[in-house]
Amino acid sequence: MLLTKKASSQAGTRGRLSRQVAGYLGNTLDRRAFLKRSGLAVGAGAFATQLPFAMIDKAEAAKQGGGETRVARTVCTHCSVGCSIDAHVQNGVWVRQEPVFDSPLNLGAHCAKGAAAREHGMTDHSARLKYPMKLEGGKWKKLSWDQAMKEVTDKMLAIRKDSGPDAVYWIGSSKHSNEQAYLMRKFVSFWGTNNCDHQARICHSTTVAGVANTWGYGAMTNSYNDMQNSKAILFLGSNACEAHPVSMLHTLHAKENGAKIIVCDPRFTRTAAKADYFVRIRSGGDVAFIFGLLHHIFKNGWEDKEYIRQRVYGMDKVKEEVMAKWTPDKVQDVTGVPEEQVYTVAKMISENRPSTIVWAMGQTQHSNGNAVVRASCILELALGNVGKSGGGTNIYRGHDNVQGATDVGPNPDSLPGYYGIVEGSWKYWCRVWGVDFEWVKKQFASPAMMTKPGITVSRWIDGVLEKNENIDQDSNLRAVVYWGHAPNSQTRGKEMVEAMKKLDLLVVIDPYPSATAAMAAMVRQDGVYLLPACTQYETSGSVTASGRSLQWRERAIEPLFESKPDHTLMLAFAKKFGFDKELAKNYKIVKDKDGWDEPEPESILREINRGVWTIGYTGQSPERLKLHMKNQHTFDVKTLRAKGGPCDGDYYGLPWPCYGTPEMKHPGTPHLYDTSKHVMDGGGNFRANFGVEKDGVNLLAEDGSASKGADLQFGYPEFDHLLLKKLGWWDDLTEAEKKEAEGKNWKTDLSGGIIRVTMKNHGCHPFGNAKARAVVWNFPDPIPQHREPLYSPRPDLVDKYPTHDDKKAFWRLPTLYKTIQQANKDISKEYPLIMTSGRLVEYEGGGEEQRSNPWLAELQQDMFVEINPKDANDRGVKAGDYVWVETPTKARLKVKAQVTERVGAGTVFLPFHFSGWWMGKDMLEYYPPGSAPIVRGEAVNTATTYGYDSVTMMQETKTTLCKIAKA
Amino acid sequence: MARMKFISDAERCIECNGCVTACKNEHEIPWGVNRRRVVTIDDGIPGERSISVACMHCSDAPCIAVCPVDTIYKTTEGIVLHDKDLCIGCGYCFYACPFGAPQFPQDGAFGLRGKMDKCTFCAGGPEADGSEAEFKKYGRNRISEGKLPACAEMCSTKALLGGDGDVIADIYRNRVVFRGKGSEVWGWGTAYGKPEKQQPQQQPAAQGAKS
Amino acid sequence: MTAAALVPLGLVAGCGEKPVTVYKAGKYQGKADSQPWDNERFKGDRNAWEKAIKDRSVAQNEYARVAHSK
Amino acid sequence: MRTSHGSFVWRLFLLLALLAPGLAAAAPQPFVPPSSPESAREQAQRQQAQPYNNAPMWRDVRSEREHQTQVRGIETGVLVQSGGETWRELRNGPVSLIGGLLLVAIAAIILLFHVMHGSIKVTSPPAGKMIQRFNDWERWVHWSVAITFCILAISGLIILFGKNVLLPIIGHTLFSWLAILSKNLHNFVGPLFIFSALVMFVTYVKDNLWKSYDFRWFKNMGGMLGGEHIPSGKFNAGEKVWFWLGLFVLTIIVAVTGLILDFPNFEQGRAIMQQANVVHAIAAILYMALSLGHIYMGTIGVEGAYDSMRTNGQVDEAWAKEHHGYWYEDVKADRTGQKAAAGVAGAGQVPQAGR
Repeated sequence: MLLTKKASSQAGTRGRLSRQVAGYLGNTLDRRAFLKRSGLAVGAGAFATQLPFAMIDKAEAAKQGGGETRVARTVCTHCSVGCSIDAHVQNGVWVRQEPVFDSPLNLGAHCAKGAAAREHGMTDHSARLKYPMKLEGGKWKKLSWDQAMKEVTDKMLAIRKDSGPDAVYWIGSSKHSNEQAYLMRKFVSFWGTNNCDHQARICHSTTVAGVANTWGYGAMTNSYNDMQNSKAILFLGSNACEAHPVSMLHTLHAKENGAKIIVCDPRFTRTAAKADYFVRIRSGGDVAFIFGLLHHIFKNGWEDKEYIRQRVYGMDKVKEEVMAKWTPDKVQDVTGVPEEQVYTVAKMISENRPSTIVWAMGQTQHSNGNAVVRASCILELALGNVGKSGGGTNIYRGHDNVQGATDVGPNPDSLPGYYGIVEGSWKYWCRVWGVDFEWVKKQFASPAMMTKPGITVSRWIDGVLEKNENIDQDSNLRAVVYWGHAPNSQTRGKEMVEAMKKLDLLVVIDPYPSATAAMAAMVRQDGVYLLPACTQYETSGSVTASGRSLQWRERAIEPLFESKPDHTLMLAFAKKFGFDKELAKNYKIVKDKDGWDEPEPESILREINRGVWTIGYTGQSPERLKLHMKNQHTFDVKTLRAKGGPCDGDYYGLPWPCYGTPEMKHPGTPHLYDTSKHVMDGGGNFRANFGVEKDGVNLLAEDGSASKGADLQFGYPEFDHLLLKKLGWWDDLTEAEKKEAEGKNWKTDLSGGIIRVTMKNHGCHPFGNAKARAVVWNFPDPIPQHREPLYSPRPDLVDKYPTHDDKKAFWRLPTLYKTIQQANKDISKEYPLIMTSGRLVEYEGGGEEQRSNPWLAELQQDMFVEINPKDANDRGVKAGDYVWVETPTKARLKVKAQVTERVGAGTVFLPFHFSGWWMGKDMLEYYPPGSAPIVRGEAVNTATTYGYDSVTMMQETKTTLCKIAKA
Repeated sequence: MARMKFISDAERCIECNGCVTACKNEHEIPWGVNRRRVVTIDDGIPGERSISVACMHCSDAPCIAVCPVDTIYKTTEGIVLHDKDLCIGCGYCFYACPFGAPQFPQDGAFGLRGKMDKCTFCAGGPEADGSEAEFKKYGRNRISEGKLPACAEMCSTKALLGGDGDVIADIYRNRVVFRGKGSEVWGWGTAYGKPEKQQPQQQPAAQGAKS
Repeated sequence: MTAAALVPLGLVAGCGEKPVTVYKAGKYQGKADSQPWDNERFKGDRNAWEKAIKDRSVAQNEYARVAHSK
Repeated sequence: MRTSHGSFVWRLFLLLALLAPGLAAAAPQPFVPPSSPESAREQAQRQQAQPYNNAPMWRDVRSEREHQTQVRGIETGVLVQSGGETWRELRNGPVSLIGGLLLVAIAAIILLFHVMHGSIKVTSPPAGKMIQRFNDWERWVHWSVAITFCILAISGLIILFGKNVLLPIIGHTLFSWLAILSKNLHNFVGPLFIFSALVMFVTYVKDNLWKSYDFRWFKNMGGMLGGEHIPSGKFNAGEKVWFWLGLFVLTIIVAVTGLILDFPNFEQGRAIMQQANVVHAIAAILYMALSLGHIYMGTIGVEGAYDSMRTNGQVDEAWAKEHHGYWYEDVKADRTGQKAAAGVAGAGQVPQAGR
């Protein structure tokens, strides 16, 4: 009995005794041993070496040091929702991650990726690139930064000397902050080429082009939060549950409050599982399906006739086409969707207005992607949903800053802010940059090359492989710089390794460059350089979410290992190339701990503020953005507007367009083209960007249609000095403004005076007030056309709906359409299954970063193919079997079969985040030591086929063909 | 008096596995051990629904009843915790738990499973709160910081609610009123087909069809 | 004899199920586990701790930040 | 020798009959897995007709079917495995209650019996001549089984009853120490026991084959009813029951179930472990109950019995004649292949304590 008393009263001795006992038995594990043993218990030796056991020690060492905890508010880097994260940092180590309930975008919520963000700050067993490396004699060798920079820049300058600046191809990144993306475009311009691009090309370039040409701006019209105001939400080509999980917080909230959710997809996605109505559609039949909806809408008179009269151009022509061509039987033939289902969807979105359409890469990645997205726009215009809260086209973008990088970043056909690359645009930007236009012109191979759109990232391999006489520049590409981009996200992987083999120089700048590195090492012995960049958690800057809200990321931790922020590296390169003074003329320079010069992100943003009038990146000063981050709790979740507090009246993140100077205090625009609000309250109307009339038809808005409170309650063109003078508003400008604005329009007036007077004094929209275009006459298909994919499973439909004719010099390259389609017309006999691809919730993009994160990698350990039980049984494939997926390129992927009704018979689905296997072989030996991700698998794009959009060169990944056999 | 509970809303859960990685992150759980998991019923076909499951901190916890060394206990907040120093690794809690919550770090030949590990509702264990020893054995103690489990706080669609049973039942009940369905609370009652003992207020008022 | 009869009785009492252990007054059997409010942050103020927990519970409710009428 | 052996056997059957319903209840509930697509379609249809009725889904949740999950491991796809509750109720209820009562009661009865009757004495005077009953090998085998059995029994009892019996007395720390020791001993000694028992079976089976006179022995329950001694072979019928029911049947049961529990690394699910555990516990308790009788009879219950397993395995001829008449004749006639030991000097009829 004594023992009981002792045990219960003397806690301290108990613990000691138990430890002795435990030691004696050898069965009690302390945590470290526990971690170790449990890791080994997994059995897979490959995983064991990757486990983050020792990371804990590092974090703990810091904890024991007991330093002050600093909380940095940063933004998740894994998708475009823009979830805030509070990083708790102690002694420079990111020790904890806390949810930010205050954020109106995510209210503390995270998906698997966001909840695992802290792993980025863990150093031991990290698969990051830790120091510069080069491939020498087939082996990876460590280099010093000095040596690496010298070798890389010397080689580049030599190539430039021999073959001109266009021989180097710069692939930027949609994971760069706005400042880095912007600086990248500037940097490439000073190098002297338009040969630069980034992820947006292969995710939403068709959207940006299609949507901008319909009504003005190439972006999501509303916001994730605005889903809460929708009465019906049509997901067509988006699997938000996996690609944008936190957006579903708002969507499911809307559903709870009566919104109808409709999902149309070749797969019964997880989003479909949450839908009220699901329609299975044949991949690639989107235009036909949307026009099928329109057929019922027009037939039943459900269209918003007054809205169309006032605000839409060309709907009559579309209606004619739809009624004649897209009768229910034809829709069913092309899409496989019976009339009754199409009718039901049409009725649901018509009766529950405002309704919205959501899309992502399901619509864009087709050879007629620009037509698909425009058909979606037309659908929303017909229903009168655009420019309304709860309506609009909600285009879910992929990477965390793909919207911002598109807006101000390295596009081959445009300078920051969609200013284009005509001479006037160059001159304008030289003025902003404070450099001599003539000097920039001299940097280019010729003035002609300065105004010629560059090669796109989807086609750089052809820039290398194509015969020189066929390409529209002097030299083939000889060097490629992968600056934050994965290789496995571009199609035709088999040809990519050929291109890599042929290059003189391949430079990869990335925290996780290993997929590119391994692919290159597989076919090369030398000439590959890897430079470690840090992640966005290790630097600061602004990032634009898909809903156009800008958020400021605080630096959570110092750059790990020897990595450097991308903008620091750009300046370092510029130094070697001799244009650092020009590049950093307007920036404050900060020395980092190693003595490198870092252009301060705030000052880069101020330069963006000073130049990007077109899309309203001018009001978002670093101070205003930081104020928003500090006062997130003052913003309403449904409207995104601050109630009281220091940001009173602002919309969260000053969603662009946030016009005028920061001092003008424009609140940002939560919903584009919304006439129910005053322009100074974020209201607007469609943009006058395509002239005032077309073939005698008025393109400006009809009388009575204008933003609330505008002095001009009718259509008007965009504002310039002449219009101001004509209207008698010129004298509203200050003297200083007059001086600057003379001879300028609202986009080029660096004083912002024209915008101020137009908006603040007269409530008018500086970009004019016009109609949206249902007919985009400058596109190959003015009215969107269904065109069969290049690799179609339906030879009969190829005859009825053929693709475009081949193009000779399109983004500097010959591009094939009909030739490919005709040559492969009957290929479906051999390759009968439609192959489509998409996202998994645990991974993002090329996936190297997430597959290196043990917390995420554990959840998706095998590359797989989803196959319908019928197709599986026909081939004798059982769940979990390895199968060979072979496409017409003869590339073969060895993947695990996931037999599921999720895909319909005749369609297979593969996720696109994997890499590290090459046609059945693990590429582990080609990875730089210690930087192979935990999970490796076949990259679907090793096998994807040829096919590019006829406007933007978007690759066709969503519809191709394959066959499957048991491995 | 707070009685800590989890509620997983199958109408909202989208199987994003955020709760799984939030748990890994907060407690630095090694590969192969998962205190929480998301299970999807009817995967890929109409009716698909997902549920996040971990230790449900049952009122009448079977694991406590069967533990041969009385290592599992219940705090005054209704959180089921255990003492790893006492645990003999017999696996009885694993047999008894309907949710598969207890985890063992070893493969178990000759019954050598190691010390049981499970969801602590982010409340640590019998060591000084927030201490190094507590973190190593049980993970972080958020409860003592006035915070709730990381999984629930970070749930992408707020499908997983964690906290004072009364408060989260209110949140849940409110939702059910708005959407008019999905009142079936996932938990002990679901496991045994009978309402949970001692927790009548756990069930929201708006009862739908409950099987 | 009496002892012989009592020992089995005592042993029989060990059969069956005992009620669940709820730790009392911050102690679980021999092992100290302080109450969650007995620390630096809450300084033993149970009400403050309960309020903190309640605030975090409510933070999980997005309805609290969205105005609705129904 | 007269009563005790027989009465134990009888009790054992009774107990088995008593526990049978419990065993049946431990078996898995029959369950019809819903064929997924159909049930889903049914659910979809139901959603149209009765939009708020999720009943099929929640029924599915309890189905113990493997659903989909990204977390790997045994049965991670099973959302709810409700067999644990049945197992808990059985283990903490009838198994430990009846089982505990049984063991205590039997121990008490033996004690009472011994107090009232004392040891069964050999009626005829010692012959003074010893014969070999068990050779070295047989004794080795017996004792390895016996010792491992005792370790398993004691450690098993600690695991099953210790929480309620020992823990309140010795406290958590010490008891945890003991329990860890018990668990590990149990888990490592178990396979040893199985091996020893196997060897023992092979070694002893020949002499435990049923003979016709064994049934006569049963008729008056080893002399208990008729008062007349029924001669038996090397082992009497009671000992054969112990051999077949204990060493054979119960060993197989505890061995199979024990191995299932001892090696959970073959992906066996929880249901089989729960069932195995209940069967293991019941069989082990019965085994222990039987063993109490055997140990009693082999030590203080029957005078002279213990000698046969002692140092040299020899017994007095008088004892042999009285208890195992046929065997004695066989030995005398040299039909056993066993030589009668040379006469040992001295009247060693009183078992010596300690060697």
